[in-house]
Amino acid sequence: MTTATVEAGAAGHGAEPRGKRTEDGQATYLVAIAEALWEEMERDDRVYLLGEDIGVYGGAFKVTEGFLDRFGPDRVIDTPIAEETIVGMAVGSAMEGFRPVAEFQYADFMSSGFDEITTVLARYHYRSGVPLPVVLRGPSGGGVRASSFHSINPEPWFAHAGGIKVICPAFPADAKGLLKSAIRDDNPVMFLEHKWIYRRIKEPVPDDPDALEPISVARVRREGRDVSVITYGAMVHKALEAAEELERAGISAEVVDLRTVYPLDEETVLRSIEKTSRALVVSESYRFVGIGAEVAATIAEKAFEHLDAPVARLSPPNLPVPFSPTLEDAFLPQVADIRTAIERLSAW
Amino acid sequence: MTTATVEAGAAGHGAEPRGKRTEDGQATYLVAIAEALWEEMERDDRVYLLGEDIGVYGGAFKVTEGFLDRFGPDRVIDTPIAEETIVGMAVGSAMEGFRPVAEFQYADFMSSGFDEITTVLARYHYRSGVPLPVVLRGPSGGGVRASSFHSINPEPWFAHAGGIKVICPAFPADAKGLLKSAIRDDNPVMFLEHKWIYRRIKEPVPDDPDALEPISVARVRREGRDVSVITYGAMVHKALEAAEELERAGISAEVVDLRTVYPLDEETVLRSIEKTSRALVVSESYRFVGIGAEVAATIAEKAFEHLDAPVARLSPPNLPVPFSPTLEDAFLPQVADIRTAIERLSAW
Amino acid sequence: MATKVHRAAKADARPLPDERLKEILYFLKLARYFDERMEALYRQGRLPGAIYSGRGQEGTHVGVAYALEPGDSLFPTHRDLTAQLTKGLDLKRVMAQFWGRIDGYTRGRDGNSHIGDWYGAKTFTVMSHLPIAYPVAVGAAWAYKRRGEPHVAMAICGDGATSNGRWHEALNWSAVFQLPVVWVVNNNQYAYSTPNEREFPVPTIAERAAAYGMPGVRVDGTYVLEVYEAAKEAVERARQGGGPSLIESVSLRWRGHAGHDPATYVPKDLLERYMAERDPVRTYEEQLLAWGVVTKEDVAELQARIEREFEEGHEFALASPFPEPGDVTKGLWVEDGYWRSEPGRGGGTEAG
Amino acid sequence: MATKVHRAAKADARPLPDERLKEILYFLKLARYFDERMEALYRQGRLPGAIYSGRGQEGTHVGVAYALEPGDSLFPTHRDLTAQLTKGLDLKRVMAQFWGRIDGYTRGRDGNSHIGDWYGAKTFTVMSHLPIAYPVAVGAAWAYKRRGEPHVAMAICGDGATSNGRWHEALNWSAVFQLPVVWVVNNNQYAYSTPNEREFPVPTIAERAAAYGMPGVRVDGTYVLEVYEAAKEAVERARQGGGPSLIESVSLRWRGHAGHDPATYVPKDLLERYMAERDPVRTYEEQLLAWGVVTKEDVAELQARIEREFEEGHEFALASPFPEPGDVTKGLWVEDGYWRSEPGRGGGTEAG
Ligand SMILES: Cc1ncc(C[n+]2csc(CCOP(=O)(O)OP(=O)(O)O)c2C)c(N)n1
Ligand SMILES: Cc1ncc(C[n+]2csc(CCOP(=O)(O)OP(=O)(O)O)c2C)c(N)n1
Ligand SMILES: [Mg+2]
Ligand SMILES: [Mg+2]
Repeated sequence: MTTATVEAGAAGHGAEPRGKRTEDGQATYLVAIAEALWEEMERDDRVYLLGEDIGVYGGAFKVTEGFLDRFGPDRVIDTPIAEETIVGMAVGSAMEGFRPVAEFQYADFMSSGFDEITTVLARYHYRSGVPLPVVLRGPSGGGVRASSFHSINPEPWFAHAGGIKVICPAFPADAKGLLKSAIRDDNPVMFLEHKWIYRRIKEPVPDDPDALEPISVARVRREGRDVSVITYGAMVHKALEAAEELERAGISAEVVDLRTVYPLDEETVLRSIEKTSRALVVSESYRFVGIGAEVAATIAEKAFEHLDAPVARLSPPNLPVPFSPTLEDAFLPQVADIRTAIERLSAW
Repeated sequence: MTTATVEAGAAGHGAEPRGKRTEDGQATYLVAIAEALWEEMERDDRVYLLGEDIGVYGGAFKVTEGFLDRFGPDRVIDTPIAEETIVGMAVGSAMEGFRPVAEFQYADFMSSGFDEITTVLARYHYRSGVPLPVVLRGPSGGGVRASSFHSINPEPWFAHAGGIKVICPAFPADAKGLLKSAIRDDNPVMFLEHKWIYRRIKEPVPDDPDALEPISVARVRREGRDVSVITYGAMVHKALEAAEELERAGISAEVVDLRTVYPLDEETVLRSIEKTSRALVVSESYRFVGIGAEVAATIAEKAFEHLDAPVARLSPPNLPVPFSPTLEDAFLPQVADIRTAIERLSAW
Repeated sequence: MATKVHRAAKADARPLPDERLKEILYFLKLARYFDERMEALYRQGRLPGAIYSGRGQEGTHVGVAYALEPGDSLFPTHRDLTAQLTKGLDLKRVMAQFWGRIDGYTRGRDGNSHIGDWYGAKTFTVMSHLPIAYPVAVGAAWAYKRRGEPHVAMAICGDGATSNGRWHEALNWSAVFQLPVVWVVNNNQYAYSTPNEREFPVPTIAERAAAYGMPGVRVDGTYVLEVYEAAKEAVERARQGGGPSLIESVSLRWRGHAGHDPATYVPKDLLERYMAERDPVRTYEEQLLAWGVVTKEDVAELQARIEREFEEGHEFALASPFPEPGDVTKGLWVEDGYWRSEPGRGGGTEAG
Repeated sequence: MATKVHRAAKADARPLPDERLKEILYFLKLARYFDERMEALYRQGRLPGAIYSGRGQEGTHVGVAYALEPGDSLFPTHRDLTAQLTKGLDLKRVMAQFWGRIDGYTRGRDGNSHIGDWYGAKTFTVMSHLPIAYPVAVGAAWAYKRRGEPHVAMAICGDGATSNGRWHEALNWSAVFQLPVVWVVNNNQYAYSTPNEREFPVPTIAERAAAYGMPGVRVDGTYVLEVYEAAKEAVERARQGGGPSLIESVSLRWRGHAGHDPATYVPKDLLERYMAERDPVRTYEEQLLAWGVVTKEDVAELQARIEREFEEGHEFALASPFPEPGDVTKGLWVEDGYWRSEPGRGGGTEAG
């Protein structure tokens, strides 16, 4: 249960993910996630990993590369293709005191474990008092031309289930700090990584193995006066880009990164609306009964007196994420769409 | 493909559900549903039923009592306890031209068929152009002291999936007309019956086997001037009761029964808000990312200029439906809660 | 039905000391009495919620659960309350659960046999979805193996539940990882109204063990000692590192699926034959009498004790308050402390 | 690996007329060439999306699909494009699909082998979730039986997919209802990086057929005629009302799970042995040459035809427009008429 000494140089088998940082010490989102897993496994030997192809292969996205050599097959478990039982295994071992972190090869395949997730994992503690410190993680999201079965944003389904905290980080440092918090949390947590961000975004991340980010705390990523853009995940990056562009045009947009979608940090959201009086909610999850709907409804109910314009929503339609670039681009909210929506709101 | 002659008297094996109407010809919600199934099976021999214990036993709630004798085991199929395959069987046979109606013993067990529902049924037509005229039906909802696993309102999960129409009728005539429309629809339809309503509510229902109710059309159940209550399912009855009580107190509440929750009839909802300028959204599905969130967000975005008060929401918290009467009553929105919320809105 | 002849009966061997044989009789008779009385209360409208009778299957339930040690865990279904009682549930709290009271194991959050006691009797709080606890048992068994602890997980489900995909996943996984788990199928010949031949296409479930490379055995669930011996063997094999096993225990569901179901789909003569010839409680009682393990007086005493315990439980349940309505959202998150604190006892009335 | 000796080879029997034997060679060689060329384009960054190579498994794919009649339906996975081509997919439209164009079978809505052609070749449009088409095949097979039509459904999945609950549900159900369906497992010895012994605890998948009371056979997937004969037997049995069968066809996945995977977890000597001794395309070609069914010239001609078809397909794909962005929501509901109308061909560019 001690923290491993940092090994310099490129990470290989059994070497720390920190070795995969850039030369100036920055970590991609993917490496930050690997660091969080590694450090928590060093810290607490109740933590173990399970999932398809995470051991010998190091995971479809190589998040757990090198883990098998360092932690051995008792703590890095390659499983059969049986998602219901991946979840059941996590639950049963958590009941016996372990702290499992299960990887879904893609978040899309969480639907294959849906019953154990929503019927057992989400409801067991309320009915029995037995804590289930289980983390389910996996790559979600689109924008990488991976079509319907490798692009889903399942957060609305699981945020609705109740009893599972749902985290969707947008930045490496958040991903690291939030995943560590998730693993230390005594409740079930779903940790949805975004595959479009994995290798695209990098930044410095904390070295202190006890540096945590709090769950259910949103963060204002960019201060602004005219319009609040409430969003999370990959859309944070699109929103920031749109806000930059609009700054030059004299429109000041605030960008709030929810980070955790359930339970929601209503306070930070509402405080932003109090300031700007205008809200644009952007989500990559489908529009109808999506996270955006919840955020918009919350603002409409609780910040009504502050609103100078309708609460606008920007989300994809509820249909399978299409493959063709022309279709996927039309499907996902783009920087230009966000810009237009902000302009429209600020002109209200 | 002819309509059967109505047999008078009590329904028994092989006898029409119409025989179960009351002496003055009214039908309970349950009987209305049975009539719809029966008439559509008489009309179109591509229609068949499958589900657990629906044949010999007539279904857990006896909706299909007598069907096996009339239509035979080729069209009333008792299945193994394998929900994924119940859905798969429906899909495969629909691809071959059948029009399956699958019963889930409780809507709770739709989560056990979740993957085939949301991955195959919801997405297949968009990707392939092959229509899937499949109806999935089952008893949903609480208020009957049946606790967590026999009380769920799964409509938000499936309305979010895209590609499946989701119907939640509140009255016998609607149930009959909408189920018939669902069976004739070329798209997948989820038809969520409410078990609290099954034997509680009765009314005259049409005899004409071609009397249909349109999908995606809401209905103003009660005209009012001061506040619009937008709701569906069992909550319609609670809302009507609250509205009656408030009438005496001089507050005029309009009650809009959505009937179909996806795709939503936004027009009827918005028209009502234009009239009353105040909206209370009541749902029995959980609050967070529930149907209520979507309706509230839609109103907030599209009727902003008409609103004189915040869009209020009343829904249960996202947690397992509890068994104890004290807990279940605290969990579900009650008539008194609706009354209070309307009063608060009308005083805004 | 081709179950084997009672092994124990044939041999006239007593696999356990007399005191333990007597304890088994206690559980069998308790189960039967509880089941009958609760049904009566249900019919009188004095018991809320649902009941899932285990009558006729007491041999299966007591037999498998009695083979477990306190450190072993049990993952049952709605039908298996008798197994949970055998594993150590407190009748008082069980009854408080049925009446939705705060002293029930779920503090009123769930009802009837959707019960469990992880920190005491080490049983999983039952969920309806079939057989949803099978994959969970995999995780508990894995934990024992990983830690080198001499514990075993046992999961029970019905004949119908074997048609479900989870059943296959759990058996397969447990065999790939050679986990200490015993898979029990309570074959009571019906899944609600659905008979065996509409659920699976082979004569027995036990033979399916071969598909998972594990031992499988079919036993007569109406003879508790045969069940016990098979379970014991499987449990000890698992405990010694011998991996998973499958036990199919065959009896007949005497009552309907739940309290409302008259079960007219069960052939009358089949039911009568079972009730007359294969009553797991009566035949075992007769056996113990024949063996001289108990006297008629002992049996009468046992029965009196059981009736007393039932009355005490009933009184306890009715005296226990309903949960406080204001607590409805508590206990969802660990950090709210609800499950670590004494429950609020202000209560409320059913009328609300 | 204990597959049997080639039955057909042993007997030197030709189970089909020469023209059909030659057609099989065409499909084998087409599959191989397509696979190699597409991989090259992928590596050059000239092919978008993913590729799932079927190389080394052509004997399985061609063998099972060739046993089907046009009215039979096929429910494949991501790995089984060769089987779909054999069942009749148009190479041009397949390639348009890979490039996301409007002329792909999914009109750009899905990519690569997530393809199907229900109204033409009668194949199910592939979905990723494993093995999600198995339960759907049940429904199609039921439809044939119900209508008394002489059709058969065939579903394919991988060795790893057999660990999933759906696999069990579908086999079980098909046997309870005695449906005309053939369950094929393409055992290419790996599920992504996971070898057979981590997916199932028995030596073969074929032996699991016993758990469903259906015939099960394990064949050498590197010898197309052995596969074909076994598939033909199962298909005809199903067609005659003999119910479902299970076929395990064993070969080796020569390439990585997908284009990005170097598959270093596959033992080098295993791979080399398969490539050297058990190349399903080369060995079959040699056999036909030995039998005198084809000459070297015929083979060269065949190869030239395939290369020409590939080029034509490639050109066709690149010339096909992208779907119109404005059509993105169309085709969800039947009533919008999208799938009954000609697709809009205004297109758009990748840059959007
Ligand atoms: C996944 C799932 N589908 C449907 C049900 C509804 N249901 C409850 S019990 C039951 C029959 C169970 O039969 P069996 O497995 O033989 O157990 P038994 O009740 O006979 O002990 C059914 C269908 C359920 N609980 N779970
Ligand atoms: C339910 C589900 N879980 C995970 C995946 C991710 N995945 C795609 S292919 C694959 C391996 C499949 O192995 P196998 O069944 O042997 O088929 P093969 O690819 O070897 O043909 C996995 C795990 C999936 N598609 N579906
Ligand atoms: Mg049973
Ligand atoms: Mg494979």
